Amino acid sequence: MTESLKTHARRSPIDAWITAHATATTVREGMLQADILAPTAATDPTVTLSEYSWRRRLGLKGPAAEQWLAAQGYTVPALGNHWAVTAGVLVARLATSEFLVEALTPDAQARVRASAQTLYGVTRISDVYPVARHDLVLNLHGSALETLLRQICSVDFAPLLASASDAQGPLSMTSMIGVGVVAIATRTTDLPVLTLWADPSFGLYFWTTVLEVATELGGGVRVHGLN
Amino acid sequence: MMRLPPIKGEWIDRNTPVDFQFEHTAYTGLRGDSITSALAANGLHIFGRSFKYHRTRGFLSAANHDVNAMMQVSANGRSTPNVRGDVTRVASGWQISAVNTRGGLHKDRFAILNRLSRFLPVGFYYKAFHSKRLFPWWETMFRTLTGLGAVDLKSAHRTTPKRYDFCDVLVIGGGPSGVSAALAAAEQGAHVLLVDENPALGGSGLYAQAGDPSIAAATEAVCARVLSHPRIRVLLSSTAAGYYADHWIPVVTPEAIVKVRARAVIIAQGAYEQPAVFRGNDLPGVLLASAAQRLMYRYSVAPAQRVAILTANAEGYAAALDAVSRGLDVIAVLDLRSARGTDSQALADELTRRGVRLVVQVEPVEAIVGRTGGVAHLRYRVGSTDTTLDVDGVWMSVGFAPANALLHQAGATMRYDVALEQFLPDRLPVGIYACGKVTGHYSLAARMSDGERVGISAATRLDQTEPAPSPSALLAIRECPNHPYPIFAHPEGKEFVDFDEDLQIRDVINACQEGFDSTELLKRYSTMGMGPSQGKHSNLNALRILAKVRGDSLTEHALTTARPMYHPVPMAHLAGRGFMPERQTPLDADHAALGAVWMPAANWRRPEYYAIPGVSREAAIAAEVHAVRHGVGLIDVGTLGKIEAHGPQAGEFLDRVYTARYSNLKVGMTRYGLMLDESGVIIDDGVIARLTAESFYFTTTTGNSATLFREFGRLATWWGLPVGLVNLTGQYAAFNLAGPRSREVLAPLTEMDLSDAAFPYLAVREGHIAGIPCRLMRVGFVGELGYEIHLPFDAGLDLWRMLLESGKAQGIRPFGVEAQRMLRLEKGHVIIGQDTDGVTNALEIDAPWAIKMDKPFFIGQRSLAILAKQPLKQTLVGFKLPASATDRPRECHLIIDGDRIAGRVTSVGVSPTLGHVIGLALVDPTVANRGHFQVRIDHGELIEATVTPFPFFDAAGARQKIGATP
Amino acid sequence: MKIMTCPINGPRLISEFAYAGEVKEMPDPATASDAVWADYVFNKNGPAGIKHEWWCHTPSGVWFIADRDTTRDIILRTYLYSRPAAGAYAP
Amino acid sequence: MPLRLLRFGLARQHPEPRMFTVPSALKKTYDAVIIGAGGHGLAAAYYLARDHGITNVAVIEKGYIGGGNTGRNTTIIRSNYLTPEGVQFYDESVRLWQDLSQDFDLNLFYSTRGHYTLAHTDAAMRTMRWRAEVNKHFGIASEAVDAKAVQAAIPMMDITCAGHAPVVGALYHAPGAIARHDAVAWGYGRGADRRGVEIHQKTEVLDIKTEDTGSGPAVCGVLTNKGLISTRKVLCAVAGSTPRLLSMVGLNSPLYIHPLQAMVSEPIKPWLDPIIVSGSLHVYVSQTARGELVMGASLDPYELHSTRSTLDFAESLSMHMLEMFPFLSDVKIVRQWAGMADMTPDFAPIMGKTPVSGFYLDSGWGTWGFKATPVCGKTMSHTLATDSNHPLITGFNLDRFRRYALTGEKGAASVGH
Repeated sequence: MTESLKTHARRSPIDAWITAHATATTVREGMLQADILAPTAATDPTVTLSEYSWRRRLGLKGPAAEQWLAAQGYTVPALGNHWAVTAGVLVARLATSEFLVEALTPDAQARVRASAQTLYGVTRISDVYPVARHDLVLNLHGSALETLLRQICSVDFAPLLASASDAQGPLSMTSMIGVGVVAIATRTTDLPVLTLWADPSFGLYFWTTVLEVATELGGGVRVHGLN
Repeated sequence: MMRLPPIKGEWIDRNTPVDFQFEHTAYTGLRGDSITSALAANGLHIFGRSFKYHRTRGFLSAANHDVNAMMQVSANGRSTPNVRGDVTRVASGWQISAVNTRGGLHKDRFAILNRLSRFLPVGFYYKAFHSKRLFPWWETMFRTLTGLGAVDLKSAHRTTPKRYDFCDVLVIGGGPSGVSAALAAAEQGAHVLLVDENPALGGSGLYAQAGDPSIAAATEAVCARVLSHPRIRVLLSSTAAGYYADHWIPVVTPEAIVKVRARAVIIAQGAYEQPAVFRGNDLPGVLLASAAQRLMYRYSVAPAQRVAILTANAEGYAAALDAVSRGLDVIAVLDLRSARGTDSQALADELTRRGVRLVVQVEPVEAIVGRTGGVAHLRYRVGSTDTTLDVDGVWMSVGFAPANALLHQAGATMRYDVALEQFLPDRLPVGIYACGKVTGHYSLAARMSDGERVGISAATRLDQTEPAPSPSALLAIRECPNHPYPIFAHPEGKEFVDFDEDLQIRDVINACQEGFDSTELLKRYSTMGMGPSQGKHSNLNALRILAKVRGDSLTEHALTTARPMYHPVPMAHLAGRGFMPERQTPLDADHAALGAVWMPAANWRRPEYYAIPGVSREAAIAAEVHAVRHGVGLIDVGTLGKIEAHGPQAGEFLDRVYTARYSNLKVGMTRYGLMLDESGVIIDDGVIARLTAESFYFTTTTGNSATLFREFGRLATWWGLPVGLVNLTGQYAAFNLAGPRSREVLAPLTEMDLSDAAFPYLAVREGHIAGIPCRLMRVGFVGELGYEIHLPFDAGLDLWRMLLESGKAQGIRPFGVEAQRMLRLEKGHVIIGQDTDGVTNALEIDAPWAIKMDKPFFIGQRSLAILAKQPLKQTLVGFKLPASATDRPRECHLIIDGDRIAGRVTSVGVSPTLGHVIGLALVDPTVANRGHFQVRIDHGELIEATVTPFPFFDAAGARQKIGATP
Repeated sequence: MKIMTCPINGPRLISEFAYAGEVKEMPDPATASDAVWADYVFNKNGPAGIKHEWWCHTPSGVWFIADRDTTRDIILRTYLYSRPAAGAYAP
Repeated sequence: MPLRLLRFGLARQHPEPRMFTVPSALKKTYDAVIIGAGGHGLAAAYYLARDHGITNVAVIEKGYIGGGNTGRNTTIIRSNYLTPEGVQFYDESVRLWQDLSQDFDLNLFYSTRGHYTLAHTDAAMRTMRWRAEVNKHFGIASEAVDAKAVQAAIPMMDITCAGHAPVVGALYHAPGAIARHDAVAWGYGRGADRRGVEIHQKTEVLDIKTEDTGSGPAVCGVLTNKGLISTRKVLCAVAGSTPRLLSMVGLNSPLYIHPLQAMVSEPIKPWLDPIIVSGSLHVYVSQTARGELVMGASLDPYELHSTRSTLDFAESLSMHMLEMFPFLSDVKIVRQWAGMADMTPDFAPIMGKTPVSGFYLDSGWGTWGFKATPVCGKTMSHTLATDSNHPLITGFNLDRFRRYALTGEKGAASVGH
């Protein structure tokens, strides 16, 4: 078989939106991303959506899942529904015994990618159950963040956002505009950032709907996110 | 001109005129005017017609309850029905007309009904019009008469930005008690949300002044502190539409609903002033004293020049002083009581000083209409002497009804307090508080101190599980604000109890006489309180009449249940934005580009077929079928449920969930799965693949995927089976590459050994295609050599494109659900939900091979054992029609045996492969056994079908097993 | 809207949860008479009162038991399911 | 103006007597006791007295006449069911309905408006055709019609439902009707009352007494908060309270109670003639003679024995209403309410004799059973009077579950794909 076919693109859950709206694209971790968008109305947007689906990610559960993560050198939060970031890698404990791992920084990508290849490889690791994670991942940020959230989710995020840190914190699994999401609040600038993970098959609906509400509030898309 | 001189706190902006039309005549009001205050300022006093008798009506409350001043408003290309004229702020360019008239407000042709009123008693429509022959004619007439405003069928959907909000203490009502409560609660550190239906705080504290500005000043002072308090947020022009479980209150703002979750709720909504019931009490110019005060202080409009005030409390004397101080001529203050209370007396003395005539022991006889259509005279009686006054306004101040609907909804119990002649909250639920007039406090000082007490209590008892102690016993009442029976019958009637529904005293009495002498029955028979104001100004007086008729007291009656909405709410507000979650496979955009005609599948959409320009639907589908049978086709099956089960007991788990056995399934092989409910009814099916000794991968139908995955989790918990369940439904793409040439298409893209030896029929393999990790299953749903390929979502689109590219030489075609349906029908494979229904049990589809009754347990097994002892009611059979047949049955056409229904067609079509009609049917076995049956097709003719075994095509399954020569 | 408290995820609107009926232990299919089995399959504990029910927090997939008063619409307690002690039939 | 209204204008005294007399106290004994003075219970009492000459009957009502689901439903009357049992049963009901106003000399506003059950998927459309074919087989006017026909009949409707659920067709049922619900109970109540039946409102049943006759248990009395009644026949027609009464006689049933909610708009000028139902969007709506839109949706998602209202009901129903009828954006909802629906596993009622001799059931009405009121009265009075199930209800007996002989009405619940 030819080399050319061996390498393939990862597709973002909002690939169709990107190809329709981006005037220029770039590839991050093998995933097509918008580089430049047709200029949006908001010059200084009150709330922004940034996509991070391209980050390397893995998910797992099973009796030996926590052990395996530790063996891989990841720091696992002890508490259920909590997350912790070490060496640019986020490890989240969903409910009690399921885990979501994501490389946040550029230099952490390769490491998580390697772990993912082991985890999802054809040879199973006993008592570790891989959970595919091709989620739509997006960051919400800005002065109108809470206003936006109050239109799309019944949970009061004020406490979560208040406790936002860059090292660890609680996470919330809830339903937003009818889609199940994992939500965490981090803080890299003065304002907190809410990161959401959603099932990719809901990706386009979720992205376009939240963007529609955000746009009404004077917000828009920030292609390169905050970092 | 009836506009009064400016006064502090008025809501109007004298520098901004507003030009609008009412009933096709141009008027000018001021910014801040309500529709009716602007009309009053222009000298009008008739604003609408009543619902039943089409009587002319004017102001009643000027507080959002003037149901007879409902308007049809046309503005910016939108015509809106049932706009409340008494509170809606008029804007430039509005074209306004009264609802419910025929030929305009002043030439309303239906006014004739007023003269016929004596022939239209309570419930008249139950007593006539019902001859079977004539009713339709009468009904048509009723339907032209009925209704209020009209909807504009052209107007577009208006979405609203509905949102959630949260607070410690929600205070509903911004009058003196409410603002005091909000301030006190905030001072305790609570985050407070204060809601008031008016555009400004203060309530009656600002308009009931008794001519003494210091009262308004005291209220103003508290309002100012509230507005500047860091922990108090204020929502104005907003109503709390109801109380729902766990302190969940929809606050209706002009733009949208705010759904507030509070930790404590304080109801401080005050009281509705109640009308006196006497002949002519509905004439334009006869209104509640509080309405007059609102008009004088909020809009600086004089609702009259020469006023008689009918009263039974201090509030009436206060209103008189307000009238005098605003320069109106108070002809007389007529007191229904034999003696004044202490509060009244003080105010009466002041009125005497100002030369106002005061009378006691008054019994109103009638208000009499004048040439202008408004009230011109008031006749009253003292002892046996009648006096008639020339007036242009009659103000009623005889008592109040507490605004306690939300307390009712929250589950508070009420008691009727005889001393106060008012319903008071008795026991309040946890976290619910009340203050002000609702709890019987009427003086400004009392309302403020009550509010403060309750505000502190609410803020300091957050999240306590015990309800607050009942509202404090009232301070000794110096003067009762409520007359026990302000109701005065007149031999000629027209004393209105309910202004929405045009109900008079005799209507209540007659309803009781007919046996509807309980609050609920009275309401239902007379429609008392069923109108847009929901009885806010009628239920109490009706109850008083009811009690009098029954010879008992209000202490023995309860008000009818006050259900939401507290105040009518537009559907656009309730609907909000209307989120509709939709799922898409990664191929969605490409399907569209390929000309997909969509069909909904749960919250997904799937290509029904791919349209070809200039080719019919049938032909396009036939072409897709042909491609799969003779070449190769590709279908997106990514909407199927996709689940993994891991762990040593995964096989045992599947043995219990499905009817077949999986614990003995060889690694690398797949097996069909049929799922039942506990009663033996088929609910789902799929393919189960064993990837390793401890890992299974399986599919469910699209519609059931979410609920079944959830249910598997429950079963594992219930059964105590530690099985690891992973839902890949959205995380994986899947498509089926099928057809004799499918192998040729796949081979160039993979190093996997696709030979029958290495990868036989029904096997599952994991490997890479074009470098993408994939799961391949050789399944035979469409009955050809085929590979169902499951792979990560993010790689789905690329592999789909590569396969279409790679298959060009083999003439590959994407195919849709319809082609797949025909292909599987030729193979006689059932579709759960089409060839079965909500009651079809597993014995009825003739698939014994799929059901292992010798297993220890599976869901539905025990019930099947019971059903097996009974004769089959129906069985699934195949049938065909000769190629010559021109008429063909459709799905769900019935199988007829003599005069009875013997079954139905579940699937049918002309097989492009076989060239004649084939189908499946659920049929009474005795009929099926005859080898032929009759189907009743469209237009009723019966056609003969021949029972035939299925699969209809390639019965031995050679094509899917070893592949056919293309 | 009612608030229900998931033992793992905490208090949420009840619309985040799925209801799966009362906890109903199954008779031994091997020994149960047809009548006993039909009663298990079809009959319900119909009268109003306090019910022990299966509920699932759908965004997290957490199953738990809720004790609910169906007369007053009040959720009394929520907790994770534990298998009944020996004696009850365990499928 | 019909002449019969003249008397009201001319008479000095209101010329109408009580519709129902107020019986003094409970008697010691009745030939039959009917529990529940809703439409069903009163209809049974009416036909017991009129057709079977049994008038020594007490109707016991915890609240007031017609205060339960009779007064809470959305008043839709139709017979477009799926099974022969269902179709024939409801067809008889519709036939009775059509003459009821004249029988009672009371205008029930029985209004034949036509009834559209919309299909938004091909699977739903198959079910519509199935129902249409079964209906036609029994001579009932039902037709499966396509989207064009729907649009032609309801031109103001957004046939795409805001693009969310395009209508592909419908089941059109011409006899579909609405009626003034309370009046039905009053009509039956008045008729029964005039024939000597006693209606005891605000009287609550505390227990039902049975004795063992050797051949199993038999009813012998009813204990109320106003004293003990001895009787050999008890009809239970209490919808949401049925399970409680069943437990009094030691019976189990598959009945479970979910609230069913409804809401009504302010009066607007009539624009909607037919009754519209959409299963996918969970909407049913009709416009009354007062001009109000009466709207309902699907059952609440969990068991509850309370008639509380929920906001999410009003929100989602409004949302779906606007998908179909966007021009109603500014029309206001004035009131919402709920009733307790007694559901069964096969979507058919549970009627007739029970293992307890003399205890008869009229239950399992699911979405309120208003449309069945007359035929329930007819069949249950027959069953009571003759102690044998009326032929129209033999398919609906309680023991069908023990026998695994469920009706097929739930067949319509099948879903495609």
